[in-house]
Amino acid sequence: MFKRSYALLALLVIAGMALAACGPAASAFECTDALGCVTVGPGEPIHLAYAMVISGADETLGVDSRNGVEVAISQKGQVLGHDIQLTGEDEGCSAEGGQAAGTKLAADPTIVAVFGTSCSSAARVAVPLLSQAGFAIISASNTAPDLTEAGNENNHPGYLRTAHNDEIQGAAAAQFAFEELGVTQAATIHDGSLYAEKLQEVFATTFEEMGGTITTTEAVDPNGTDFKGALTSIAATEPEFIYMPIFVNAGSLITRQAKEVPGLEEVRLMGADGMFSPDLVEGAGDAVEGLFLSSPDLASFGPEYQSTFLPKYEEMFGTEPISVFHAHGYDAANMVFAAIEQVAVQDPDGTLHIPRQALRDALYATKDFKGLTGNLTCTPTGDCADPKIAVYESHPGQFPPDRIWP
Amino acid sequence: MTLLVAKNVTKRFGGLVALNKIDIEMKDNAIQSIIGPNGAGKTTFFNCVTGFYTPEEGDILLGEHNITGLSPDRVTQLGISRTYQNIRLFKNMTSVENILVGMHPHLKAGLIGGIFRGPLTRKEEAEALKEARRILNFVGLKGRGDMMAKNLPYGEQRRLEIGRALASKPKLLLLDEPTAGMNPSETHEMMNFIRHLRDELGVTILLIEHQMRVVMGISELISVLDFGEKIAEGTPVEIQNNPHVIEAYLGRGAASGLVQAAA
Amino acid sequence: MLRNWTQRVTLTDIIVWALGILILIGVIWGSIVTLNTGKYSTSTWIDLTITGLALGGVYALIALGYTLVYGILRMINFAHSEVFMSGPFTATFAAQALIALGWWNTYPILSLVIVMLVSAAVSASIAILLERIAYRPLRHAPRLVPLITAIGASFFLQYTFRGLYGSGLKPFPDMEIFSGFWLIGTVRIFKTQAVAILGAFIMMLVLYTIVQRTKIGKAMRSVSEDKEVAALMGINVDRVITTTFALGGISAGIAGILYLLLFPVAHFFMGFFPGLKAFTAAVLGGIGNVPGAFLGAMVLGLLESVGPSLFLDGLGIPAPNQLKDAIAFTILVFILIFRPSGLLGERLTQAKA
Amino acid sequence: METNTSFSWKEFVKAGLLGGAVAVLLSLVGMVAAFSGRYIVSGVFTMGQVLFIAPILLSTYAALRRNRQLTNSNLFMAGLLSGLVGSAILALLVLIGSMVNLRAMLINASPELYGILTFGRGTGLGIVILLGLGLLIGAAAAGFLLLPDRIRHALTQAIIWVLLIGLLRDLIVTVSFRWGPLSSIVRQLFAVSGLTIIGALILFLLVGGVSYWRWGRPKRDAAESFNQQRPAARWLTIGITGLILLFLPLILGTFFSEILDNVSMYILMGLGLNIVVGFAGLLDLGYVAFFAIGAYTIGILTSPELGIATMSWWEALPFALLASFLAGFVLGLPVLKMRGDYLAIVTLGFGEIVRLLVLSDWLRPWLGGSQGIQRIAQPSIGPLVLNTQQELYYLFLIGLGLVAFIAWRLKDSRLGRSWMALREDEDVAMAMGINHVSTKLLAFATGALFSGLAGAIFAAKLTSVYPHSMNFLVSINVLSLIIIGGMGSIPGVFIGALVLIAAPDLLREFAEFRYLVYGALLVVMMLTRPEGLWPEKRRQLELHEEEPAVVPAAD
Repeated sequence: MFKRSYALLALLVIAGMALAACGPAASAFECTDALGCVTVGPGEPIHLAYAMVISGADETLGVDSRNGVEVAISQKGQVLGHDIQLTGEDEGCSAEGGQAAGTKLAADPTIVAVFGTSCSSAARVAVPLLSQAGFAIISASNTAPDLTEAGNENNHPGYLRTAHNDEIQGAAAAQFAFEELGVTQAATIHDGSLYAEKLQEVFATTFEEMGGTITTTEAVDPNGTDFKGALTSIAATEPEFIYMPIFVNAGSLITRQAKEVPGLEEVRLMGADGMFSPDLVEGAGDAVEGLFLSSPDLASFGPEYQSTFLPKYEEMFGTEPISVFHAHGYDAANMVFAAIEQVAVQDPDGTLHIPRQALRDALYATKDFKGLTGNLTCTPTGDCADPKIAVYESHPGQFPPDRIWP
Repeated sequence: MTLLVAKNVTKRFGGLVALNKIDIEMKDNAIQSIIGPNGAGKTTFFNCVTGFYTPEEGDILLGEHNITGLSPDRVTQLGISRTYQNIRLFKNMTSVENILVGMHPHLKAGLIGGIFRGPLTRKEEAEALKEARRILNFVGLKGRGDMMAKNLPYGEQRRLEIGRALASKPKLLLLDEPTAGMNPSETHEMMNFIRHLRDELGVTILLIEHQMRVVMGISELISVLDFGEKIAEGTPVEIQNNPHVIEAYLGRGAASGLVQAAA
Repeated sequence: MLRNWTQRVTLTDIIVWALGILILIGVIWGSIVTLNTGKYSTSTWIDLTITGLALGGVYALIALGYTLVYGILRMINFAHSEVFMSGPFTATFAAQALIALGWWNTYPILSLVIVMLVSAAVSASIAILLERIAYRPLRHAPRLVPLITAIGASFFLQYTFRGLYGSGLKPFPDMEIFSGFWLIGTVRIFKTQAVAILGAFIMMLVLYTIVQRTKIGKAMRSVSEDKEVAALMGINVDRVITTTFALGGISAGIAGILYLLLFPVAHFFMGFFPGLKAFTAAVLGGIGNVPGAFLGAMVLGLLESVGPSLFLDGLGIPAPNQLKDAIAFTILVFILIFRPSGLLGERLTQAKA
Repeated sequence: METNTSFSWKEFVKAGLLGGAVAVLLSLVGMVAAFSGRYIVSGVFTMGQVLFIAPILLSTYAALRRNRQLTNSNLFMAGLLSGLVGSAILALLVLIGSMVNLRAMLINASPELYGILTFGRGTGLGIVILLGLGLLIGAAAAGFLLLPDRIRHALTQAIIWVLLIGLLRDLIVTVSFRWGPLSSIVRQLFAVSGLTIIGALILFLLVGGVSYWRWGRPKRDAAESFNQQRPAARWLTIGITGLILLFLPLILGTFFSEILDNVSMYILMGLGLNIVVGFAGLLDLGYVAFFAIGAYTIGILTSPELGIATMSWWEALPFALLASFLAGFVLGLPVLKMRGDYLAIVTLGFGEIVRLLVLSDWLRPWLGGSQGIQRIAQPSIGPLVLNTQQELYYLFLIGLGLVAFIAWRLKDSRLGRSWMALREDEDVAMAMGINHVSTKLLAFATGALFSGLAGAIFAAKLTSVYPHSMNFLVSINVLSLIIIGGMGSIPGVFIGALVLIAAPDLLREFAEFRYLVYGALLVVMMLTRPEGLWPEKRRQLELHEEEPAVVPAAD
């Protein structure tokens, strides 16, 4: 069976030998880029790829971002007269998945840029591989600080992200809680994901630096349903405020159940952009009243998101956004398009040459880019998310919620 | 000298008393039988002896060892092996393999030996194989060695099972209805075969049997169980004209049905 | 007796017992410490208890499905967790439709009934299909085979529904009549919780009567004793087994709705862990035993919601609730070791494996 | 014999319904749409189309085969009927979809899907086309059945290979990039997606011709031929395969090496679980636990992050193996007295417990909690650090060789016999003097050891471990692959791993439907071929025991 397939491969090669004469003609363009150029022949599509989690328990995260990217592509139509081809690999929200996806994508020199990864654990393994291959890498949902921390072994050239660095968001949340609300006793909840765990850690440290006290840290199962136990043990420590940077599913249930736990009825809850979704409002029902959510400043995010993005998304995928990082994916895609249009060299016959290093530089140089998730400006290490974090207060049946701070 | 001594062995299942104060003694190199209507507790007694059940009361001694409540594998290692009323071979292993499994207690090779197959292990395996073939021949399964056990004809399966039991070199061999489902000629063969076993190998044999011809034909001593009680014991002749036995077999025939359902 | 014990005891037993005792000590010690610190008030404990019982109610209804099937076929219907998922997942759409019709809060009871019917119907039909296509042909195969099939079916169903309805969350709308709580003395019991506990209890009674009193129940019991004999007595074994699966499916479907009343978010993965817990519950109470399943589920729910705070907190384990599943599984293991027939015992004669 | 010409139309309607139902299901779960982007033959037809045509074709063909005795005309009638019914169901879906918005519920019932099903011809015309296609399918099935065997065989082969190569286009092209001048040549045969028409033709004729030519020559299926070879020949085969394996990564490059690494890792685990499930008949669903223990032991002992110890990988390895072996014992002790099916659930529980513990904040100082352990040491030979997939592949290869050898030796040892005896009949096995607890424990612990080894290499490969890598699905993957391959069969593990682990890695659209397909495979396998793709020699009939379970997946 398998021996045969090798034989077949060999045969194909030989058959090809005959056709060797008619190879593609070399183009006039001289590539001087440090990382070389991608050449896209006339009529060929520009090849972009994703490395996101599209199977298993965390798949909504990746599928949602990918959908965001696809919306952007279909809205964009063509870049410099070339279609856009999106292929991708499943990174399984795990290190091994990241390695597999990274290795496979890295082996395909036609790829210009990679969207991903979804999970920071995957990024730590995949990004070096993709960076090696000379791609530009933009993640829509990595939030682990080390990925963009200058000098950190996990920070690699060519890597950018439109998602929020935990450092920024966690700190902002702490600031809001301590200064705006004036609470001094806070508890935190995480769900064992890198994202939540890191975010609450940052919150805790900042909050304590400011002089507040963390009464307790609870951990919950993201697939769990009954969180009364966790909430009760939190209630026993009598916090005035609970920070729970987790995801929609557990988030909405905790929001409900907190109202039912004696001692927590009046305690204010706060989530992060992982919960910034219409599903939360539906899932949490009336209990959502007064829930704080931190998220990039939607000043620019509001109308366009509602008026054009959401309808398009639902038209394409038959459902509302299933998670929270679709807009980030959408922005990432548009950043790439803009950068390509900026650096690509086009031959008269329509052939496109995309210098890789130049593309990266263009992306790092992104400034005041009007995206769904705010005004994107990239730092030299690749943090592109709008640094202005706003806090929103949710009300039943209302999305997006009201911006109340700053 | 006596090989097996069972002293007032009692086994209960919930309310039902399956064995009630049973005493049975066996001489070395004897052929003895246990008879009784269905559900009289014969097989239960076997299970007690072989360690599958732990009797609530009483002792079972094999030679000088007290084997009461030992786990089955220990009992086998001490020299008791058995066959089953409804043949229970390792269906999907070959005849030879069945025998080899039977020889388990006498082989040493463990994990390490199995992996490295040092000279010792290889020697052991080779000898085991030879021995296995010898046993196959002895039970008249020459050339059947590589057949899947389940593909053997009924009679041969019986013999293979006995062969497997012999492979552990038992002092005492328990045969649970060895002639069940056999026609007269096969039955006759089996009787000779059992005598042959005793004479050739000097194994002591305890039978459970229904066919009176067999029982009366080969056993030196017969114990009769009924409702878990030993109601009689003696030579074939004594048993044949023992009123209790006749009653048990003819009188309360109807009753035995119930008991069967219970056991 | 003692003598036999001393003779039979092996190294394994000793180690196992040692482990058991160690854990027991840990549990007791933890509880004592927790109670001494007085971190939690009495009312807190009561709240946790009620929560636990409500959770137990849901587990109970799923566990009934496991128990019925196991009782009859001696097989773990691993895919029952997906039978449980399929109903409510589908019912969320019915609920949305009812809202669109404006019935949801105008005729709450009617709506609830409709939703339950939908859920039960879907779950039941999935269960029946499962039996017909995947299990029936394997009825006489060695026991490993149907179990593996069940695992396969479980994954197939899970991801089929993911494909059909998508992997997003499907929120289940609140019902006004069930919002809020009753005050019994100082004890608050939320209406949803009350419904869950009651529903489970009623369903258990119904099934129990069906199994014990009705004709089909008689047939079920005789099939579980011995299929061949039952067939000889003119019982249509296939029909009985199908009925059993249907009953299991129905109870799973209803369980699903109660589940959604308590935790109003449905998704394709919602069946897996509750299913596992429910199985634990069934074993805990004595699998194949209907009241046992109920009792077991209640105990499990209780231990899960009270356990972490009671046992682990005292031992100074941070974020103890993270480990509540670990508690559930540990219970399962030790039940199976020390009392394999469960709290109430396996009602049906058990086959040896 | 007289051929009976009267037959039940019902059967063929059924066949059609079945085929149609499957086709609809594949469409509604999104497979059709997902694969519609992937051309088999560029511009001609896509995998998506194959996915909704094949079920109808196959079920029709199967039904016809069952009624070979029918007269040709009847066969054709029957075929047309079945095909028509099948396509009618699809048409129905399109029709309903065009009238009501199914999408509110079924997210994949998208205009795109209808477009694919109607070949972009709009509802009305599309439905007509669909029905016509149905008739065509039916006729094709019947005609195919009537072809002389030799030609039919050749055709089948050709079609299968065109599909296969067409699907693996990306893979082949990507790999071909390493072949310098050859790459452009190979790529002549392929379009941007799938084969070019010429490429397809060449391939079709090539394979068709070859298999037509080879027809009649004694062809034995791989399993048989291998088992029948004389030892010498067998060693030769092994030797050659060995050489191929040795140079594989050099030929195929990182892309493939990555896949090879994954496959070998799963084979390692498979061989271990095969001992537990296949040999000893203990269904262990918590197998990932030992994998985790192996990986984490390496992590704890080598990563400077936790500051517990900073050994080299080689120094840590023995500890990892010991740890997993002991874990096998300790976890085994309590559960091994349980009934088979309880064992499954309890081991599953153990797997979860381990995952929860490594995830827990409680053990975070020692195990890294959700942040996992990074900067794990990689094995080094002298100055050379094995840190690329190619290099690590050899580590896997060595481990694989060792483990396979051990498994193979144990299979026919006294221990192996005891395991099988226990699997066959535990009571009797005990009556043969086999201590069931210690024997089972050995199986459990040996399996754990292999899994631990896999974990240790895994940790080195990633230089990091996270609790999320240790989930239940790993156990399911391993279980699936040994069952598909053939329980108790060592070569079966290899086949299973190649099919189940490599396939999703090669076909990215597939990844999304991985577990759907696994599940279906498990069920179908158990129903139709419980002994697996490469059955264990002795075991071949084992699972058919009391009653042949050869029953079509549904009827």
